[in-house]
Amino acid sequence: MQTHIAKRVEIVIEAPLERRLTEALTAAGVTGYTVLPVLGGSGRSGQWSRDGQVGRAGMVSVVCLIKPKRLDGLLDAIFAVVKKHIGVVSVTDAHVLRAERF
Amino acid sequence: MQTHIAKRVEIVIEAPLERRLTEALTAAGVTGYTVLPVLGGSGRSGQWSRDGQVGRAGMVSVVCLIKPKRLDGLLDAIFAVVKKHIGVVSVTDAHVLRAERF
Amino acid sequence: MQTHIAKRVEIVIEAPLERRLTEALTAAGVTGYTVLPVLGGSGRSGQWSRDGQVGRAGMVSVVCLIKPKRLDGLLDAIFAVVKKHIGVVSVTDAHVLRAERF
Amino acid sequence: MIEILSLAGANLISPIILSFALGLLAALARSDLTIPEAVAKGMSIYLLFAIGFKGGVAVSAHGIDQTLVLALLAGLVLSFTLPLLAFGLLRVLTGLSAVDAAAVAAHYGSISIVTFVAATSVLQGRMISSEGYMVAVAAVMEAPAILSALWLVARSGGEARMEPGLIRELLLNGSIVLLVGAFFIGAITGEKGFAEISAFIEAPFKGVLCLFLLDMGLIAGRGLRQSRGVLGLGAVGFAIAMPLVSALLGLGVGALIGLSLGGIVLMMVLCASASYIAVPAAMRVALPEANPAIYLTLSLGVTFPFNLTLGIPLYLAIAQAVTGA
Amino acid sequence: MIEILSLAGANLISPIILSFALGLLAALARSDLTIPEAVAKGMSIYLLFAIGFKGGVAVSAHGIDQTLVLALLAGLVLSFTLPLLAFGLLRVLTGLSAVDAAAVAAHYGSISIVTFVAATSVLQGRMISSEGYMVAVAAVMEAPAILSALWLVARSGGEARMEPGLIRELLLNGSIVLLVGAFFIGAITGEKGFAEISAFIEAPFKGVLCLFLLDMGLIAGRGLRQSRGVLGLGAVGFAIAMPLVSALLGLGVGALIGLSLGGIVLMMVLCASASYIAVPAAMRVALPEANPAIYLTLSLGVTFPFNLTLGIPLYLAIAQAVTGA
Amino acid sequence: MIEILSLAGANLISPIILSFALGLLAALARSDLTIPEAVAKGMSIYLLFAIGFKGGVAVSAHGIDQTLVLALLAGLVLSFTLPLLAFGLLRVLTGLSAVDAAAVAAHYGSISIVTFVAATSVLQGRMISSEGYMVAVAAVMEAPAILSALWLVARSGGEARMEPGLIRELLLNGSIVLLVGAFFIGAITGEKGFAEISAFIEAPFKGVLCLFLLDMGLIAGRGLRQSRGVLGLGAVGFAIAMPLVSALLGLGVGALIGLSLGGIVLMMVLCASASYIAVPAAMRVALPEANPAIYLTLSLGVTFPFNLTLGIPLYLAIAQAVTGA
Ligand SMILES: Nc1ncnc2c1ncn2[C@@H]1O[C@H](COP(=O)(O)O)[C@@H](O)[C@H]1O
Ligand SMILES: Nc1ncnc2c1ncn2[C@@H]1O[C@H](COP(=O)(O)O)[C@@H](O)[C@H]1O
Ligand SMILES: Nc1ncnc2c1ncn2[C@@H]1O[C@H](COP(=O)(O)O)[C@@H](O)[C@H]1O
Ligand code: NA
Ligand code: NA
Ligand code: NA
Repeated sequence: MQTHIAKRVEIVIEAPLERRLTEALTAAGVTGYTVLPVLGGSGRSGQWSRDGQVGRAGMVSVVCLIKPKRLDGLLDAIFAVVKKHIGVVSVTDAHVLRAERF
Repeated sequence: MQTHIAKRVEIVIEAPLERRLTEALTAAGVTGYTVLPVLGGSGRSGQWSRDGQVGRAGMVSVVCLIKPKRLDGLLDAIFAVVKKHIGVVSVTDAHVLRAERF
Repeated sequence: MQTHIAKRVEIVIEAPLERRLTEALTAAGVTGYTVLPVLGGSGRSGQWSRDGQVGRAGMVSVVCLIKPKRLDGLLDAIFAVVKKHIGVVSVTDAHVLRAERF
Repeated sequence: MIEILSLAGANLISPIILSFALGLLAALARSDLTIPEAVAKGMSIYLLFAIGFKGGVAVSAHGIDQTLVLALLAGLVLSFTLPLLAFGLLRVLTGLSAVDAAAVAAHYGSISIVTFVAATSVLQGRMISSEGYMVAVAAVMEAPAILSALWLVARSGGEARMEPGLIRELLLNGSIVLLVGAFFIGAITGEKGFAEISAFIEAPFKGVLCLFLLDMGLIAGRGLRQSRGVLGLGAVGFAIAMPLVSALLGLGVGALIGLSLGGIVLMMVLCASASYIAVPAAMRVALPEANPAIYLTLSLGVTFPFNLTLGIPLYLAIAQAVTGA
Repeated sequence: MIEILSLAGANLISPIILSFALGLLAALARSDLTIPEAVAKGMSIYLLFAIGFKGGVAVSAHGIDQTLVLALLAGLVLSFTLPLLAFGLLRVLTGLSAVDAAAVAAHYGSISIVTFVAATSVLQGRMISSEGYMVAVAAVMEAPAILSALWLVARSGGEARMEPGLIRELLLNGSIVLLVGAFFIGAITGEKGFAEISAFIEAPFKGVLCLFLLDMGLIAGRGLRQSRGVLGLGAVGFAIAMPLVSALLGLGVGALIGLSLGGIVLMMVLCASASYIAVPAAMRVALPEANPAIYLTLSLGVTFPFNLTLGIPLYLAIAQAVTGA
Repeated sequence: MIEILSLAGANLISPIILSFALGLLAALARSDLTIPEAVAKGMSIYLLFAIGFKGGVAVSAHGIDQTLVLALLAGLVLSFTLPLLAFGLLRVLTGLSAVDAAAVAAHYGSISIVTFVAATSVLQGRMISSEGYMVAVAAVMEAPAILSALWLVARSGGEARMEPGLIRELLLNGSIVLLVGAFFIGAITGEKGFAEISAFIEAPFKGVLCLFLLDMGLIAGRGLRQSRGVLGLGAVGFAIAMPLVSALLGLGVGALIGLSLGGIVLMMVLCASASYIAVPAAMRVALPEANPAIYLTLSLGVTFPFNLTLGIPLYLAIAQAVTGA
């Protein structure tokens, strides 16, 4: 099966910022992303959990597969949103099927 | 700690196709997989969200750790299901504990 | 954008063990982790699904980004918890923004 | 005509319709109001269980009259044939491809249980009784239209994936199983069973329906916002003409087999309503090339609100005029 | 005998049992009907809160009679000792390893609160009153059996992880805290508190129980389907013999300490029922080598339906015969 | 004074307060009791819909009296100005940075709808009627305080992100839209609409409130446990002094514009209560540098329980003394 080199960018960010992040991704030319729920976690700002929360509490995980050459522009766009906020960004090398989609 | 080379395959696929995908994975000799929920996303077919949905709407993410030599057969099996459908497939190099499980 | 080498460790473990795992991670000096929900899956101990479950059934996925030099100690700590239990551990090479956080 | 309008007017200012409108407006205004998926599913489980159970209790009370078998049969035949009519109309009114037209046709041959529930609650408000087994007719009409649509595609030279698992999936679909199961529980336990759980089944029903329609409004509004420009005028015309034509067919069939006024109205509503839960999922499996934005927008964004607001009182008025009740 | 059967017959056609049967059948037929996890948890929170609160209100109304302490003590002792009995029976009837047998034994020493709730609703239907503090007895019986099981494993030379955190986890287990907490709220606020929230606590109770049992049926059915072949005849025999023997023990103890007819039946049901929520989670922590398919299938797939359908009316009939009520 | 205490005492042993206490204790004792997120959200949607709807029905019954506009205006002005007062107090009582103080101030200028709901249920228990449009005043008071807080930060030389999307987000916030929407549905459908869904809106209301407050207790307890040591005595003093001062302001304004006794109490409660849902999310967007542990602990961990237990009966007693009712 023919696969193509890609980058998998994963951003764990506060839920109230989700819309701003996905708008920034779209503005940076990303063709797609997937939002995953997060149950809880721990970091420098302490431990938290989604249990019983009513508001837009907690974090979400946004995963984005992109062509490698787009990575730098994308990271700049992400950083502009994440900079002042709680959140973690990681990048992994990946291969994808159907390169024409990215 | 002794780790072993493996491949991590991640398939974001429409929820109504989930059973067909996991059956194809099992038929392709996969020893295990994990299904993660997806809250929403965006792609060529537009933006969507799981909020308030009643039916089998939306997508799920299926993650599968396998021995590298199995990758090609697996991707063929996956592609047979995903081909005509909305969905994204990515592969990452990984290491696993307890190789005898894969 | 400046990125830094890191390891992404992903542990799929039984939900009743979650607290013990995250305590072990913290004891091993991890600065943060993220817990993701899991809908279902399949492995040597059969197929399962979270649907309709009332108790602490099923599994969760714990993701942990760390400095590479910490990996060995961390895997030992994880293995001490996972050893006798149902669960899968995988490690991927990654890059992160804001290295001072890890 | 004036009567119909005043009937429609009274219907329009019920909490149920206004809740739907609230959801629609909130979504169009891009409010972040949402109902969690689990809560929406919980409400739909409640509604299906309650409506099925009440239907069963009614059957146990009034006995099975001879039209039961006729009604089930009529439902089956209508669900098989309405897609052919829809397909023809679509080919005339719109430029949709055969696959897209067939997928839309499947939705209009099947039914919307929420529209059915809303209609029963309008009937109840007007003290018009109906045959309890109409929920069984609803269950029977869910799946057949899908097979007709696949046949339409195959006939047009398209590829429809009719794999072995699909039929079982359609018949054992969660909402059918729950509706039919609750119907049998109601039929078996009868008035005694009803007395035991009526405080759960009956009292909060309309309130839950309000919140559920709020959610439907939110989803419909989101869909409309995202699919702006997908649909031409022909398609929108179809989404209003088709329920009217189908309702008349339902009227004829219902009168023919001797249903009561309430039963006729419910038959009209089943014919006129379009699925947006079971059929879309089946289409993703069997006709993945069909564009979901088209069939979802038509059934949930146009036909559903039309039936809810104008359709139901209109069908009731027509049925009253025709049956002379 | 005929009386028992007719009692069982009447019990079998209640909406509650039929809802369970519907879930079981749907799962065995591989329908995709499911209840969302959050909804199932929400219903169990509701049921625990309601049953605990009502027990507390009953205690506040009738005062604490002198048997309260005795009943709590009896529950404690029974929960500690029933696992030993179960372990012995299992070693005779089955070829299970010591670890698997101990894990199963822990489940049968503990209790199933849903079986308890179903029994209270059967008693209520027959106008038989019972001691309100039986819910406190239920709470007391949840955890001790786990310690007995760990002791059995240690005695058999096995490794049981009795870490410091475990006891606290068992005692502060969510369902125990909720049940006991609601009991105290009911006892403190009494009839006045009950009047305030009875429309929530009382009226929809049976209906929610139906949907909850539908879910239990779905889970039990899924479990049975997946564990086909795991269990021998001996194990299945145990899962029916053990509740009968335990119920008789409960009968003796209940009569001895002077419980009312209703109280005796509930004590029998507590003894006869097996845990499938708190204990399985504890076993995964403390006895990970034990096979979950075995203990879940026995407790949820065999003993739970047995108690729900035949067990409860049987225990009631026996208690009536013995107490002469 | 004795009257106030006995009033407070009676309030303290209601199921509602005790449910909150149960949650608090369970969380502090590190029980694993939790309410699923979807269930908590479902309950809050129910409560908002019910309280809004009932307010609207009350307005439709009694008509719009001339104080409606005054009350809305007063709410607006209070929500804009209370943060200035809070900011001043915080700078005197605590060593918080300008950004942290402004963030806290935003919470105290806004309102807690659950405290409002609890107060209406206390009033109802004492047969004290109130203006139905007070829920509209509550809606009006949610957002303005945020703008004042951002202005405070900007004035202190800090950076507050006042991006275009924020205002729309605040005004179309889900809970505001639901509350106001349900209010209009109630006002339009009136007594007739209320009759249709009162079994859902009214009967189970207090019971749902109990479970919701159980959840609030769990969250508050978790927060308190995790933020031990974050807050000094000055901050805690603020969290009790501020509601008292605000309540007096509300009393004055309410009396001035001619609200009824019930209306005055609700105005006091709106002023005294602090947001912990809408404002925290807005702060994460607009003032990310502010520490959430501070504002959440103060509003949810200190002020919310204070108002719920002592505050509401105190405000009621004061209002009764002042108005001579
Ligand atoms: N090293 C890490 N690995 C994985 N997730 C992390 C890590 N650090 C932080 N997180 C996630 O990001 C959230 C916020 O982190 P922080 O800003 O450090 O408080 C945490 O609650 C975790 O969900
Ligand atoms: N580049 C991408 N990165 C991550 N997820 C994607 C990407 N493209 C598509 N997806 C996911 O796959 C779904 C369907 O994609 P599509 O077929 O392009 O509409 C989207 O809704 C996303 O959840
Ligand atoms: N190869 C695999 N890839 C991904 N997830 C797996 C794999 N094997 C097991 N799992 C997950 O781990 C759980 C327990 O696995 P097991 O211990 O093999 O039964 C499964 O239910 C899956 O959720
Ligand atoms: Na139809
Ligand atoms: Na037992
Ligand atoms: Na305030």
